[in-house]
Amino acid sequence: MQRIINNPDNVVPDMVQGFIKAHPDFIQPTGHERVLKYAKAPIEGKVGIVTGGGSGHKPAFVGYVGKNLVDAVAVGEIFSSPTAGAFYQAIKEADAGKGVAVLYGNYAGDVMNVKMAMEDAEDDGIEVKTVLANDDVPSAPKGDEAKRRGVAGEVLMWKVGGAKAAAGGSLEEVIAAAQKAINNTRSVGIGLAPCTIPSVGKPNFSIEPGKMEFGIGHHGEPGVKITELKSADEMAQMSLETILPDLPFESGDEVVVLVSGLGATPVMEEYIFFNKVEELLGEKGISIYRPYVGDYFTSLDMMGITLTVMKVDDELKGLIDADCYSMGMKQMKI
Amino acid sequence: MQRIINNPDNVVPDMVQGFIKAHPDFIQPTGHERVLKYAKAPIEGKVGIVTGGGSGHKPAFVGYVGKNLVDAVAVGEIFSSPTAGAFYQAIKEADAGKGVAVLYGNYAGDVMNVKMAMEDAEDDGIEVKTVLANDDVPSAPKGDEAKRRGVAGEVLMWKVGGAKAAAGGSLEEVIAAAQKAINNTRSVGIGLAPCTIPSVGKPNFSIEPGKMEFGIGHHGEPGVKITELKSADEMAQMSLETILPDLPFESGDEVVVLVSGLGATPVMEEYIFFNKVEELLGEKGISIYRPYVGDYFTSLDMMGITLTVMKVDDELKGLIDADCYSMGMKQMKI
Amino acid sequence: MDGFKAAKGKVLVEGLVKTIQENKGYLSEIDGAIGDGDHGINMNKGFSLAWERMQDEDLGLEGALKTLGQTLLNDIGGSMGPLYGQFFRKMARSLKGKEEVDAAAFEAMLESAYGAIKELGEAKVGDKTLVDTLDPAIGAFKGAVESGKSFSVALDEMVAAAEKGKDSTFDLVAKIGRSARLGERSRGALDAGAVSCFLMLKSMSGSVQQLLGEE
Amino acid sequence: MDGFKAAKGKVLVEGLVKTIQENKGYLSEIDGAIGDGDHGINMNKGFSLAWERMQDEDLGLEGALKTLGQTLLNDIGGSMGPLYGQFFRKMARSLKGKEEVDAAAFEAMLESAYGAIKELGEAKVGDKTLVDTLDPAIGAFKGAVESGKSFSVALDEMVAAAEKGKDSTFDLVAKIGRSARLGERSRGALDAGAVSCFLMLKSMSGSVQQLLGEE
Ligand SMILES: Nc1ncnc2c1ncn2[C@@H]1O[C@H](COP(=O)(O)OP(=O)(O)O)[C@@H](O)[C@H]1O
Ligand SMILES: Nc1ncnc2c1ncn2[C@@H]1O[C@H](COP(=O)(O)OP(=O)(O)O)[C@@H](O)[C@H]1O
Ligand SMILES: [Mg+2]
Ligand SMILES: [Mg+2]
Ligand SMILES: [Mg+2]
Ligand SMILES: [Mg+2]
Repeated sequence: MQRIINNPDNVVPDMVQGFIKAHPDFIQPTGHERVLKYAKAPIEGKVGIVTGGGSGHKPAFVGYVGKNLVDAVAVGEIFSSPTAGAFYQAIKEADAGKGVAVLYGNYAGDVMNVKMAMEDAEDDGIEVKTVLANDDVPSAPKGDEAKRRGVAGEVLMWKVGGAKAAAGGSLEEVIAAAQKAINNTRSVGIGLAPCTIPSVGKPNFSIEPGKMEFGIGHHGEPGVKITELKSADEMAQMSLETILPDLPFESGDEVVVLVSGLGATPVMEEYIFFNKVEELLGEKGISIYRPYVGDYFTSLDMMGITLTVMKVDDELKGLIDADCYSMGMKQMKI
Repeated sequence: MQRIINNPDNVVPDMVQGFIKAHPDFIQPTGHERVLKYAKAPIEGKVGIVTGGGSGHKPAFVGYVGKNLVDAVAVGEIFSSPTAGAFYQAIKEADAGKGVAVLYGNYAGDVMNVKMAMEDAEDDGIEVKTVLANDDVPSAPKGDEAKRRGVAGEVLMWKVGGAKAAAGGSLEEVIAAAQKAINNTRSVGIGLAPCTIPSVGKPNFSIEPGKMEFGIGHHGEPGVKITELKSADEMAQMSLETILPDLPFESGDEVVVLVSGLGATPVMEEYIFFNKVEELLGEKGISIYRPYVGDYFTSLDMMGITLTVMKVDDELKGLIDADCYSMGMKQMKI
Repeated sequence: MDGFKAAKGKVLVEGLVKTIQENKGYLSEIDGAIGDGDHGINMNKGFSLAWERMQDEDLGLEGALKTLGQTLLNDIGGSMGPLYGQFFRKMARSLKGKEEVDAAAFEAMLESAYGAIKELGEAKVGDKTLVDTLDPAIGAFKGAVESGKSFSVALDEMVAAAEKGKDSTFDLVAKIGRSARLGERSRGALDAGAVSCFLMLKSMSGSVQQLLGEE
Repeated sequence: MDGFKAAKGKVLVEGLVKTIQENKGYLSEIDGAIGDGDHGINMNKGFSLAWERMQDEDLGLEGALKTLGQTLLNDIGGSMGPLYGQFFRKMARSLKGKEEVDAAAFEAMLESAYGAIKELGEAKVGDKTLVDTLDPAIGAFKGAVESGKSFSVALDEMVAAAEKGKDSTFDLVAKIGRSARLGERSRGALDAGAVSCFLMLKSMSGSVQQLLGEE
């Protein structure tokens, strides 16, 4: 395990400490050591945005705390849901009396902990609503969308929900916008080399050299097929063939594209992959309204790439265009 | 080679195409296929900022083209200097009549190509001055600083030079500020796993599992020692012990710290490393004016980390604080 | 009446903590076969922390169960934090105001706990989870009480059914949780949660029998 | 006077292009031992591209050398692009306005080329680079001319010295360029640039002898 860590059991607190020190301008600790908040939260008159999940997905989840994005985040152990207590605290930190939208991913532990946290928050008189991201196409067949995992599409859900809240949207409007974002979003991932949970010390699955795992999950959940390692262009094509018919995305559509590395992927390769995605979408008459290429949602040190496509209408375009400022996403008009 | 590429000989054009498509809002192609420019360059009344170097260091070099940073960049093949023609074209693209500052790294090929390009540009009546980054401490002993390589400190040199030019500085002032930045900057790198040039197809050096190479260069140039793999905290300590006495940085100093992954390094680990750097600097009475943690200057798919520290005075602080917008660095007041 | 004083019930929780601590390695080993090998670690972390918090407190059964549930919920995370957290919180809540815990109160306690698990986790019998232990155990307890058996005998029958239920998971294919990913390969191993649930029911039964004997 | 018409000199460049194309694999193989194995690839790419650009053009020696230099400079990059690029650009510049190329003109051409290499690359004799070929070769040519030998003989002595110089790199430790990183391990192999420089001087000598014979 060639890693830059100390005690493998302490990667989360070590990372959280480093993160707080690195971003004093917009990140603040809270009374709960697994909850961080935007320095200006709660923001008067604004719906609070909360998310959270297991660690190891940097920039997700802490990296999206910031201006016009997430107000407070619950941080879990590596690949393990944060506690209900952490979600509860995050909800309290984000609440400015206009209600709180918890925008998170569809994983059993997170679902249970959020449910518990909501009960406690509601006992405190805080109105809480949720959107559950389920953008990962290969994780369940069409028709069974409710079972799908949330992956990098969560980033677009936070962007949209965060912008809607910043624009003064009510809790219902924020939830509706975030839900629309995720309903219009589809993702798929490809793994080229496995990841290792530091406290375990060895990869908990394997991908043979010369092979790749198509449809892999963000924790190494098995994909839909193992194939020969393909070229970047072929990977782009396979990814689009999985994503496009599922919504479906059609000629004339405008989309936001988000390409993310999985942790050990050089950014150069993400651009090479995106280059083909853009070309293929163009051939299908689908135009990219705004592209994101970078490390937006990773899986420890996994080598691989994910593609996320969101169909946008005028409302989503406006929300996607809004300025924002966090470690994982910074946007401004120039 | 588990990589997301097409023909290994085409990684540079594939990446450049993807990069242009991904950032239409601030990146533009030019008449030279290996030269990209900031969409608004040349900017009336502003000194032009140019850089360039071999590819494989994403975000460097193209990722620093943008607002208040670099105006035009020359893109080389993987780990190989851009041509004199590319540097010449970049100089022309950046020139608005106030002269051009070429801020680049100390590598033989780059030095020769820039020299040639300057002659041609001067024949055209363009005033060109240069700053040669040499921040990599282990690459030559103290006293022999002129031989040292430029590494991640280049990012701070661009930030400072770019901000000075944007603030209306003359060519002499821009050069003086960039030179001050690099004179005040020291870096060191640690490699945990080697990188592979795609067209070569296998690592051109090796690091045994359980070992690390301290003082490694950005192309795998041998470090000063190979040791057992240390903890993140020990790596931070060794790095500071190399950097601090060299300038020297002393109690009471204020510094900018830049921690960068080398390509395959999960961002989580960069924060774990930074956490200790901050603590150790604090113990020495050195305070961090602004930290940067992320992938700022990489080496293909190398696993490892670099630490860069720059001592700042009031001028440098002001320039470091200036807003900027590029793929590799975005900063704004919030 | 056949029962024990709720005020004396902290020993039930003490027994649970000891049971989990003693079986930490065993539970992780079982989880290692078809899960990620951390069940004993997770459980031990939560139960030990809870005990630290309550050991010097003068608590009855309700208070001790509540502290245990609260700790699991707030300090463990993952899936087991909320599942066992609610399990014990709901047990505590069902005891509210009760001074004496008789078979009916114990049954109500188990039912509330099971209700929480069902509501949160949505696992069914046969999914290869702790529900495969819990469901037959409660059924056996209720059946025994209904047919007029004593609290103590009902407890014995509960433990026997829990053990059978736990063993039944060996041949099952996991339908829920982490090992569900393995599909057919999850057959031929016990479910870690089913084992921990059995060990806890057995421990509670022992503690209650002890208290009943003292009355 | 002993010389050839500059207008006919494009054949010198044609010969250089063929030499590099024929030795592409050999040069890369040599570079592979202590460099990164791309010297033949880099050189072939530049020389072939230059020839494509000039083959249908009616060029004299000056124009052909200039196109070659310009192409290396503008399309190759790395270290060899500027080094050999300037090498040939400076050769071209030294011929400006000359109709006849005699030994003095050829010597001036070599001197300009060497001057460019020294200015740009700052390598010294013994550093294990193409300078180890070039320096003795020019010295031999000058010596021969000074002692009254013919252009043709001077060329022969130049090639002989170039070959000796090239061979001398075998035992040297690299002080500059990529192989310098290897330190002592760079001993016991030829330097790729020294070899390409020798092959080019030999090729030019052959082409000139041919032209001199035709006069
Ligand atoms: N939805 C659920 N309902 C009931 N029990 C569950 C559910 N999900 C998981 N479990 C139980 O949790 C156990 C695993 O716990 P543990 O190893 O601590 O968590 P993790 O799977 O996150 O590593 C399983 O053996 C199973 O009995
Ligand atoms: N500064 C220099 N001066 C003269 N020749 C040099 C210098 N640096 C490198 N060389 C020559 O360049 C050759 C290597 O060329 P090549 O393989 O094409 O470039 P690279 O080293 O970038 O792969 C060396 O064998 C050496 O002769
Ligand atoms: Mg487990
Ligand atoms: Mg686990
Ligand atoms: Mg070479
Ligand atoms: Mg090379």
